[in-house]
Amino acid sequence: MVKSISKYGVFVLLILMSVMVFAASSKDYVIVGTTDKFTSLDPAKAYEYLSVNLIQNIMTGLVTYVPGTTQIIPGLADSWNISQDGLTYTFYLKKGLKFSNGDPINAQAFKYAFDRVIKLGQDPSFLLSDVVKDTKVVNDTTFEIDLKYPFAPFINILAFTVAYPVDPKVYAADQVYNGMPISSGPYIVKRWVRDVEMELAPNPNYYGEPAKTPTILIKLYQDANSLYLALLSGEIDLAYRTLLPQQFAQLQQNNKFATYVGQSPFMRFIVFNVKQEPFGNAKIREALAYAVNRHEIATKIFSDQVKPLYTMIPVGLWGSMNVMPSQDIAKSVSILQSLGYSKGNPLNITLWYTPSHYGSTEADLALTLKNQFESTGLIKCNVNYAEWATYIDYWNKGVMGMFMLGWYPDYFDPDDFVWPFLQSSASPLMGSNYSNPTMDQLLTDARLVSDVPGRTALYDAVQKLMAQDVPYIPLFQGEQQIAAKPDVAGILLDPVQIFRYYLLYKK
Amino acid sequence: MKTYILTRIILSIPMIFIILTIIFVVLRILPGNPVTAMLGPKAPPEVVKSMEAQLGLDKPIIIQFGDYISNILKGNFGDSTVTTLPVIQELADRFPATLELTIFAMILAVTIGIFFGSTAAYRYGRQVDVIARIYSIFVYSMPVFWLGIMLQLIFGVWLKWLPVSGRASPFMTPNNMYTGLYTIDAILNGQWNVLYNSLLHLVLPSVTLGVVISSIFVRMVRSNVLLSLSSQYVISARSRGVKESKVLYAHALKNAMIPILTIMGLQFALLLGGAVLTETTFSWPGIGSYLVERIRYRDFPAIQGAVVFFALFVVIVSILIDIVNAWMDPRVRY
Amino acid sequence: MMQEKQTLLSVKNVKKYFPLKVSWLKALVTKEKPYVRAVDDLSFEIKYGETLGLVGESGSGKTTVGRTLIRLENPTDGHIFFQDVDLAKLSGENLRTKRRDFQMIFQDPMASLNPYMRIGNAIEHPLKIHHIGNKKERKMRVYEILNKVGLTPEEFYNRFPRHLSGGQRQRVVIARAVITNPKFVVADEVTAMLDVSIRSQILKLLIDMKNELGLTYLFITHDLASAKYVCDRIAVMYLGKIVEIAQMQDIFKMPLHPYTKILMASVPIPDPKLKTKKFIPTGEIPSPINIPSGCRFHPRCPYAMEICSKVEPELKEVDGRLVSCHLYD
Amino acid sequence: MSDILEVKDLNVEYLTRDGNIKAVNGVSFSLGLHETLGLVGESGCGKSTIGLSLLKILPINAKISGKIFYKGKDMVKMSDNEIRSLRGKEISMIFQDPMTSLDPIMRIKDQFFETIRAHFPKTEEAEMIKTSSNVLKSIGIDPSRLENYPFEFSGGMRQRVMIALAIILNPSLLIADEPTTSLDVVVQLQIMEVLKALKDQKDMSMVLITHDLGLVAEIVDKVGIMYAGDLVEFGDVDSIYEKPLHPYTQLLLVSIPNVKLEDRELRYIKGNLPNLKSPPSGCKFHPRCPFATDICLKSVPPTFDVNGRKVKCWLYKGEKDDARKTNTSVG
Amino acid sequence: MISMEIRKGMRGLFKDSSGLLAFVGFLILIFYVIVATFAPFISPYNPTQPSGPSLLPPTISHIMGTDNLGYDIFSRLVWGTRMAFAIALIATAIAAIIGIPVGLIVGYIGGKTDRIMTMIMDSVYAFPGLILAIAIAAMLGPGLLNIAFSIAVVYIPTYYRVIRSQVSTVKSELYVDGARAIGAKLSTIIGSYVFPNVLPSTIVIFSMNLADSIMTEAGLSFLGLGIAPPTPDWGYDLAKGQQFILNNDWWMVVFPGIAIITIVLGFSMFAEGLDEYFNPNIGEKR
Repeated sequence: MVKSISKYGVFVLLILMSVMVFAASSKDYVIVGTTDKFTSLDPAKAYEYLSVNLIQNIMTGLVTYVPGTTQIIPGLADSWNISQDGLTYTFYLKKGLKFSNGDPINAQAFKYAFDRVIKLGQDPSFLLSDVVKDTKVVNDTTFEIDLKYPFAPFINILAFTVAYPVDPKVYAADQVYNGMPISSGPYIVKRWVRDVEMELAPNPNYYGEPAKTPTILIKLYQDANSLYLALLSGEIDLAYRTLLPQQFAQLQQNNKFATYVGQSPFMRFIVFNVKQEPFGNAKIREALAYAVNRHEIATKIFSDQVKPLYTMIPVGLWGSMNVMPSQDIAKSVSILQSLGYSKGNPLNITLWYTPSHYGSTEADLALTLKNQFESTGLIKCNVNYAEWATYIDYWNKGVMGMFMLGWYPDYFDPDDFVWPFLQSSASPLMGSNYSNPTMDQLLTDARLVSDVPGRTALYDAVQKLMAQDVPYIPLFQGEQQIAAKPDVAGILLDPVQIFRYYLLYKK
Repeated sequence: MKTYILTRIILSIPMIFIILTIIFVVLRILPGNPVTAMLGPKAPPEVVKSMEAQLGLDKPIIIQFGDYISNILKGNFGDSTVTTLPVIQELADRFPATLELTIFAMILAVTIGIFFGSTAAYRYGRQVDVIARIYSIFVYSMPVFWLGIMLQLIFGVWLKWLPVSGRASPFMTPNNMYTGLYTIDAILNGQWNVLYNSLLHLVLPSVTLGVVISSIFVRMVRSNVLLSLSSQYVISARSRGVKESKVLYAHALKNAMIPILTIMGLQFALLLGGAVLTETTFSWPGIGSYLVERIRYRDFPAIQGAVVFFALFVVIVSILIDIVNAWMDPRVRY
Repeated sequence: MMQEKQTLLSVKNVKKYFPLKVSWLKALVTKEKPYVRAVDDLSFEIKYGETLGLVGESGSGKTTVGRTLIRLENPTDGHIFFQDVDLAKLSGENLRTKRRDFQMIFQDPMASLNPYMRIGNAIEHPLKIHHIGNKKERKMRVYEILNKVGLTPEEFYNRFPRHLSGGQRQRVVIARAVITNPKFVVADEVTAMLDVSIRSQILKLLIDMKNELGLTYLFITHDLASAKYVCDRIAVMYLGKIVEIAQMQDIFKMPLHPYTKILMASVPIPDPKLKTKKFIPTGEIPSPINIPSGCRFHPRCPYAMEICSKVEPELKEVDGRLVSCHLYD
Repeated sequence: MSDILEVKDLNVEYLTRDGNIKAVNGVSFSLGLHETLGLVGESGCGKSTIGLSLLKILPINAKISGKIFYKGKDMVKMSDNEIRSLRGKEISMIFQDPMTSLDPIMRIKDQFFETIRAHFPKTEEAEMIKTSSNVLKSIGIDPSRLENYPFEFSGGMRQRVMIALAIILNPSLLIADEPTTSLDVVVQLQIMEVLKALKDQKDMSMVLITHDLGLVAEIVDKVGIMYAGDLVEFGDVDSIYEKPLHPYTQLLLVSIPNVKLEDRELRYIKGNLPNLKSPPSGCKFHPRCPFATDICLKSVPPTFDVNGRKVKCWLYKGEKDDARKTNTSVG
Repeated sequence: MISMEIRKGMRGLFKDSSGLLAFVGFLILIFYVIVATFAPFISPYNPTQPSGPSLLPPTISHIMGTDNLGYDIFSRLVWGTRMAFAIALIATAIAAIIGIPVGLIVGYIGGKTDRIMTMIMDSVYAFPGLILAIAIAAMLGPGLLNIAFSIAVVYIPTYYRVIRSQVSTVKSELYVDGARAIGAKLSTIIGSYVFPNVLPSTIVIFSMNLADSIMTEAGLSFLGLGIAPPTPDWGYDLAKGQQFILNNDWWMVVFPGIAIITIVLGFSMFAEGLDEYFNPNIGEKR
C-alpha cells in the first residue's frame, strides 16, 4: 500500500509538470545553445573556438572583417600605414574610444595588451611573438608595431582576438584574467554562470553600430543530443555548434526550424609521421592517399554536411587548388604491389584517432578510412585511439605514425594552411616531421611577396609539391551550420567563421 | 558522543591519507603530459620547461608527493590548466549541482528503498515481495545512462513534459546565490517560478539516479528487515500485543536501519559513480561531468581536485552516517 | 589402593590475560591496559590415567584453561609441563608435531567439524598431518575407530557432518581426538549442547574410550552431576582461580568452599516432593575485567566476612584437600 | 468449566525448502485456573512450537490446525486483532534468550510503555512510570534502571526485565519458553525462584516449557512429556515423577545425572532423536524403546487414559491400571 | 551417489523462488555462453565490416538493423557476447586472484597486517568505483587488458572484504581450532578448513562481480573510455546508438541495451539465487 502511494505520488508529480511552460519567448532576447566549451575570455589565453567567438563579440581589434567577407576594414583604428619594407605598421586610433567601464582605449592599452600576450606565453601568444619585434606608443592615438621580418598575412593576425586591447587597470600584466571581461566590442558580459550560461547585454561605450538585441543568452550543453532536444523543445532559439550530422539533416527537413549553412575554413586531414616506418616511404603514403574515398566519408558519416577536400588550402580561400587524386583502388594496389605487398604479406598500419576532441563522429571516420584502406586487399589497418591530451603527447613523442587532426586557422590567409604543416621547422609540431628544402623556399618566398597574384602562383607550386610528397592526406572541409527558430534573423555565417551575436534579432 | 565523533574523525585520517596516495599513484603514471595538453603542441620547449617547473613536475616524485599532500592540506588544489582558475573555485562552483542532484536522488532512493523494502519484507513471499525483488534485480541490471536516455526519450522527446538537460531553463537561475542549490536559493529569494523550474529540471536526473540506487536499497532494506523481523525481540514485542505497524517500523525497521545505514554509507560511493554518468547524460554541470570533461584535457590539477573531492565527500558522508548510526544505536554511543 | 601414579601434566602458575580491545585513541590517553584476566595464576597436576574435573560457571575461565593447556592459546605466563616438556615454551614445528599427544574435544559438536569435510577424512586428517601410516592403514584405522565410537563405518565414512545428529557428531569429534593415541585429552563441556537423552551416551563413551586407550582427561563442565560419573578429582574454578580442589568423593560428601556448595545445590533434582528452600546466591559472576578485591567470591558469598573483601585467600590444605577460603583459616 | 486453556488436537507443520516438518502432532491437553503446566521435551520435540501457538505468533511458514480454547474461545479462529488484544494483556510469554528478546536499541522504559499503550492507548506517562516501577521492584530490579538500555543489564537481569514486561498487565496465563536455558547454573535457580514467587503471589496460570525434568519438578502441577511432536505422557506431576508410564519418560528420568554419590552408574537411552522430516513409522520412539513390539513399528499408538493420566503407548492398550513395571534399568 | 546428491540439490533448487531465480539466471547465461561459443556460426555478417546500407531498420536480412556505417547490429551483438564475457571474466578473475588469497591470508593471520591491509582495501572500497575505473582507464588507454584491469582494481576490495570478514568468523569456529589442535599446518588450515567454508560466498561475489563489471565496462564505453572499435562491444554500440536515439533510430540503442540488461540480469539473478540458497535471508553482504 505504501508502495502504491509513492508510485502515484510520482505520477501526479509528472502530470503536474506536464502543464509547465518553458520561459516565454520574447523579442528582447535570443538564446543560443552550443555544445562547445569556453575556458577563458582573456584574449591572451583564449584559443579554442567558443572562447574566441565570444571575445569577438565583446571585444574588437585594430582591424576587422567586413561581415560575410574576408575583406579587412578598420576597427578601433581609423587608418594605418605599412612601411615600404613591410616591417613597420603604424595605426591611428579612432578618437574617444572607451572600454565598457569607461577607461580609455588608447595606444597604451594596445601596447600593454601586446606585451602582455607575449609575456604570458599562453596558447595563442606565438602569433605575436613569432613576428612582432617591438611595439611603440607614439602618442595616445598612434600605435606602432615593428616586425622581425616582413609578413604579408600580419594584418589578418591583427583581426584575431590575440591582438585585441585590454584595460591595463583591470587585466594584470603577469596573470591570466579570469574575472568579468571589460568590453571594447558590441556586447558586455552581464552574467556568467560558469559551465551553465552567459548573458550578454549591449555595450553602451561601443564605437560602432549598437547590438540589435538587448540580451543574448548563451546556454552550454554537454552533448549534441541535449542541444538538439533543447532546440526541439523550444528552450533555445538557435543551435550553433555542434549538432550531429544526422540531426542537422533532420532539421533541414523540419519546417518548424530554419537552417543555415555556411562555408568554414575548418579542415580535417591525416598526418603521416615521416620518421616512422613504413610512412617514411612517400610511395606508401601515395598508395594510401589513392585509397581514400572522400565522397563516401562526406555522405556516409557526415550526411553530406562536409565537403571533400583535395588540398590543404580550403575552398573559398584564394589560392586553393585541387591537387590530390580521387579514390583509385587500382592505382593504390599497383603501387603496393610494386613495393612487394601481397594478400599474404599485407601492409600493416595503425590509424589513430582521438574520440572526443573532434566530436563523436571520429570513430566512424577512422573505421571508414580503415575499411577504405583494407578494400585494397593489401593493407591490414588497425584502429587505435587516445584521449586528446595523450594524443598530443603521442604525436609530440612520435608514437603515432598515422593519425587524424583538424585545423582551424588563426588568421585567414593561405599561409596559415601550409606553413605550419610543410615548413621544416614547423612540421614536427604537427607530428609530421616533413622536410623538403624546395618546399621551405617556396613557403618563405610566399611570405615575403605581398601581392596576391604573386603569392597565388607560389601557393600553387606548394600544393603541387605537397601532392607529390603526400605528408598529409586532406580529407574534407567543414561547414558552419545553424538551426534556429524561424523568427530569428540576422544570422550570418561568414567564411572567416566569426559568428556575430550582435547582428541577431527576432522578427 | 562528542568523543565518539572526535574519534571517528581522527580515525578517518589514515584512510584519507591512503586515498590521497592512491590518487597520486594513479594520476602520476598517466602517459599524457599535462603541460603539452595545456600549452598545446605549438608551445616552445622552454615554455614547456618553465611550466613544468611551475607545476613542480620536474621534481623527484617523492617531493612531488610531499607538495601534493601539503597543498591539499592547505586547501590548495592548484589552478586548472584549461581555465587557469583555481581548481578549488571551480569545484566550489560545480559542487552545489552535484550536491543537489545527489540529495534528491538519495531522498528518492531511500524513500523507495524503505517503503518498498520493508513492505516486501513484511509481506515476504507475497506479491509485493515478488514485485520488489523483480524490481530490484531488474533495475540493478539497467545501466544508469540507458535509463536516463530512455527517460529523456519518453518524458522529454515524446511527451515533452520535462526538460532533459541542465539545471534550469534560460533566465531561470536564482538572482542571489546563497547556497548554490537552486531549489534552496529560489526559496530564499522567493522566486517561486525559479523553484518550480529547477525542480522540473531535477526530476529526470534525480529519478534516474535515485531509481538505480533504490534497487540496492530495496533489497538491502528487504533483507535486513526480514532478518530483524525474524529476530527474537520482534517475536517478543508481538507477544506483548504491540501493533503490527509498530512492530514493523519501531522495532524491525529501526533495528534494521543500523546495518542499512552502514551499507548506505558504502553505497554512497556507488551513488557518486552513478552521478558521473547521470551528470554526463543530463548535461548536469556538477563535479562528475567536470571530471569527465577534464580527463579529456588531462587537466591534472582539475582531475586530481575532483577525484580528491569525491573521496573526501565519501569520507565525510561516511563519518556523518556513522554519527547518525551512533545516535541510533546506544551500544555504539556508550 | 594403587601405587602413587606418575604426574602426566603439571601446570605451574599459568596466567592467561586477554588484552581488551580499545580504540588506539583511547590507548593513547590512558596508560593502563585493561585486561580480561581469564586465567589468573593457576597451578595443578594431572596424573597418568586420571580424570580431573574442572567445574565452574561460564565466565570462570575454565575453557580458557583447557585451550591454554593444549596451546590453542599462548599462556601469558607460567609453565605447562607435559611429560617434562614445557608446552608453554614450545612453538612452531616442535609444538605442531607434539600435538598428536594431546587433544581437545569441544563443546559444540555442530561447530567443531568442518562442514565441507567428509567424516572419514575428518577423522583421518590427524593421521595424515602427522604422517602416520599409509593410505590403506589410515583407512583401516579410521574404520576401527568409527566402530569404537559406535558409528558404522560403512554408513558414516562418506557422509558430511550436516547429515549427522549432534550426538553422532560428538562421537566423530571424539574419534578424531583419540585416533592419534594421544596421552591427554581436554574434554570441554562435551555434553552441554546435547540433548538430555544423548548426554549420558556420550559420557559413557568418554569413560569407555579412556579405559580402552588409557587416556588422561581434563573434564571441563559446569555440571557437577555429570562430573561425578567421569572424574577422579574435581577442581572448582571461580573467576580465573581454583577455589577448591579435591577427590571427587570428598567434594560430593562435603563441599568446603561456599561456591562449591552453591554449585552443588544448583543441580536440579527431578523430584517434585523435594521442595526444600535452597540456598541461592545473589548476583551473577562479575566480568573478569573488574575482579573484586580480596576474595573474588565475597560479593556473592553468604558467609562473607570483613576480611574477605580485603585479603585474597590462598589455596591451602584443609583435611587433605585444597581450599581457598577464609572460613578455613 | 475451570480450565483456562484447552488444547485439542493441535497440529503444527512447518513448510521448508527441503520437506515439511510436522512439529506438533495431534496434541491435546488442558490447564486449569492457577495451575502450572510443565511441558518437557528435547530439542525439536515441538514444545516451543506449542508455546508460540498459544499466542499465535508462529513463523509465517507454519501451518496450524486444531483448537486452542482460551477461556472458552477458540484462538485458532480468532481474528488477528482479537488475538493481538489478548497478547500481553491476557497471555504473555517469556523467551529462552533474554539477550535477544529485548529490542537492543530501545530503552527499557519505552518497551514497558509500548506494551502498556498497546492495550491502553491513552495511559498517562506518569501512570505508566508508576506501573513499570512497581513491577520492576517486585521482580528485584531498581526502578531507576528504566532509563537503561538492554545491553546495560546482565543476562539474569534481562530475564527479570523480560518477566516484568510479561506480567506488567497482570495476564492470566504466562508462557515461559525455556526461561533459564541460556543462563548460568546459579542464575538459573534465581530465575526459577522468581517464577515460583510469581506463581504464589499472582493468580496466574503458567506454562513452563523446558528440556530439564529436574528444573520444573518443584514448581509445576501438571507435566506433559513431549517426544518428536507427540505428547507422549500427560498428567499430575507427583504421579509422573513417581511412576512414569511411558518408556521414554521412564528412561529420561533415570538417565539424568544426579548428585547422589552412591549412584555412579551411567544409564542412557540408546539411539538418536528422530529426524522430523522423515520420522520413524508407528510409534516414533520405537527405535529407541526397549519394549518395542511389532505393533509399535506398524501403527501409531493412540492416547490411552490410565488413572487420569494420558499416555501415548501401546503398552497401555486396554489397561486401566499401570500394570507395567516402572523404573526399568537400562544399561 | 553423486547423481543422487545432484538430484536432491536440484529438487531443493526448485522448491522456492531463490532456486527458480538462480535457474532462470543460469538459463540466460547458458544462452549467452552458447551464443559466444558459436558466434561465427550464428552471426550472419562480419561484425567489423559494413554489410549493408547504413541506418537500416530491422528487416529480414538485418534482423536488428544496421548502424550508421552499415554494420549489422545483430552480428555485432553476437560477437560482442564474447567481449562481454572476456572483459567480465578477465576483470573478475584478476580481482579474485588478488582479492581472495590476500583476504584469506590476511584475514587468518590478523593483527597489524590485517589492520593496515584492511584500511587500504577499505579506502579503495569506499572510493567511488566508477571514478577510480575512469581514472585508471583514462590513464592506461584503450585495450582489453587495460579495461579489464581498471575494472578489476575496483573489485579487488570487494573480494578482500567479504573473504576477510568470513575468514575472521570462520577462524574462530571450533573446527578451525580443531584443525590447529590436531597439528595442521597453516597452509592446510587455510586450504582445507577455511577456504571451503568461504567458497560459497566467493562464488556469489564472483557472479555478482561479473554482472557489475559488464555494467562498469558499459559505463566506461559510454564515457568513451572503452575498447577501440571496430571490435564488437556492447557498451560501445550502446554509447554510439545513444547519439542516434533522437533520430528515432531506436534499434541502435534498444538492442545493445537489452543485451546488456539481460546478461547482467542473468548474472545477478544467478548470484542472488545462489546467495539466498547459501544463506537464506542474509542477502546484502556485498
